[in-house]
Amino acid sequence: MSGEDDLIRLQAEPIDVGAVVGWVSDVDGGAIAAFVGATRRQGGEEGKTLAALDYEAYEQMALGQMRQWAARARQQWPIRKLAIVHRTGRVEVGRPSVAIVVSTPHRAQAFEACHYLIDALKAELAVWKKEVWSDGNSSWVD
Amino acid sequence: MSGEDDLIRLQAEPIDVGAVVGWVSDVDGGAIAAFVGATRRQGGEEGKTLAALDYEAYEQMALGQMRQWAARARQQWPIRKLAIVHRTGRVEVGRPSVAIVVSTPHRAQAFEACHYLIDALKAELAVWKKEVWSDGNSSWVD
Amino acid sequence: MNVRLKMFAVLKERSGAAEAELQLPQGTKVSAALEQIGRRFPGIADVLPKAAVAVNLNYAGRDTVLHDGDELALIPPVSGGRA
Amino acid sequence: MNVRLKMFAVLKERSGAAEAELQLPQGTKVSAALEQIGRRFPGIADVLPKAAVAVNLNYAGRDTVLHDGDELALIPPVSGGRA
Repeated sequence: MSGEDDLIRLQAEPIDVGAVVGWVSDVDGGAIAAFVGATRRQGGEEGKTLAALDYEAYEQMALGQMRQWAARARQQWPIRKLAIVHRTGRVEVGRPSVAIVVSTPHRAQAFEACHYLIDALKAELAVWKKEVWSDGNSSWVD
Repeated sequence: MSGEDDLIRLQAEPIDVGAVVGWVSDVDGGAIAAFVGATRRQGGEEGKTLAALDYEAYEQMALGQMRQWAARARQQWPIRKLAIVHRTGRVEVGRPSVAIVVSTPHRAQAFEACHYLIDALKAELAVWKKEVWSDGNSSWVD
Repeated sequence: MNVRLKMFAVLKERSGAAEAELQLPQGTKVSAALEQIGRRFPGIADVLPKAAVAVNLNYAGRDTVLHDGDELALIPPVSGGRA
Repeated sequence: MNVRLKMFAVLKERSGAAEAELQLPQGTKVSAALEQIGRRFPGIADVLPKAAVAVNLNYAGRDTVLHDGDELALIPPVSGGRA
């Protein structure tokens, strides 16, 4: 159900979305759905703006959670290949912090599985983020 | 509603999915959903396999259709940026024939808009494909 | 009047032409143009009754009246829907 | 017995430590471990009552009994849900 057909990573390096989609592309999976989360530009008090987010992970736990949701998604949809890649460290505004890519025979399945996985990650992943503002201040996001 | 925030193309060159996602990435659009369609491997009669598809477009009409659906999607969802890129010419099995990428403030909107657009393209786009088999035979797909 | 004919995919292959100029009487409808096309390209005459037609990039019915300079396209069934 | 403590994000910053070794009596529950943590790291004592806890990578309740070699992690609220 899992294994070499899942790419599940936490990484400090920028996410190469094209490479992840390429990895998921499968000669048997005609439909590929992807979700990419990027930090949005935000204004704060006194005209300061958000510059970046710092991501910190409880790596072993977060990887375990990602693998568990991958397995649950595979129980529900005929997934050929699946990738979940999440950033750690500093991610500038507009850059990807997470990429989820799923290939299935038909497109509705790919959308559903991808949406399920990002909802699960947003709800529970053992990764925390700290806002870094243009004035140098920073604070953890609850 | 449209214009510089839409990338709508037919192209004979391979689709660089990472570049398209990068183009759509927007400092105001936190959620990016993408669909990539790739030709599936198929077996035919007498052990022959599908090698590629040849795509032929009625370019002006297809581009008009793509622009019209982009405008309709923008009426329904708060889309920041939107890309629809479709191949023409020969596309080998497993390679992308179409990429649709949408950025919105929230993720459910991005999935819905992306799914809407690929459903529309699959139903009506003035693009035709011919199957090219491993034995050199080929036939138009109805 | 002159109408530009465009053909695609299986229709292009079976007719042997991607484009052609049609000379038609003023006020000709799509239905009459299709009859002329069938005589000129007998290889596609059998599929013309079920081919969709676009005039100036929009789908058009058989009763549509053509005008000088129009672009008439024969639209084979659109593929897709596999994935 | 020894239990390895891990702290993350705001808890790591306020305690000043990412990891620590706890020496606990055999049979100690999570609740009692948290009391010891609060005395050792007073900077996070006020948030410990609402912190979630994981034992050996799984969420665990306050009544969970700890064992020698366990990894006890204090889990700040998980962010996300913005996009």
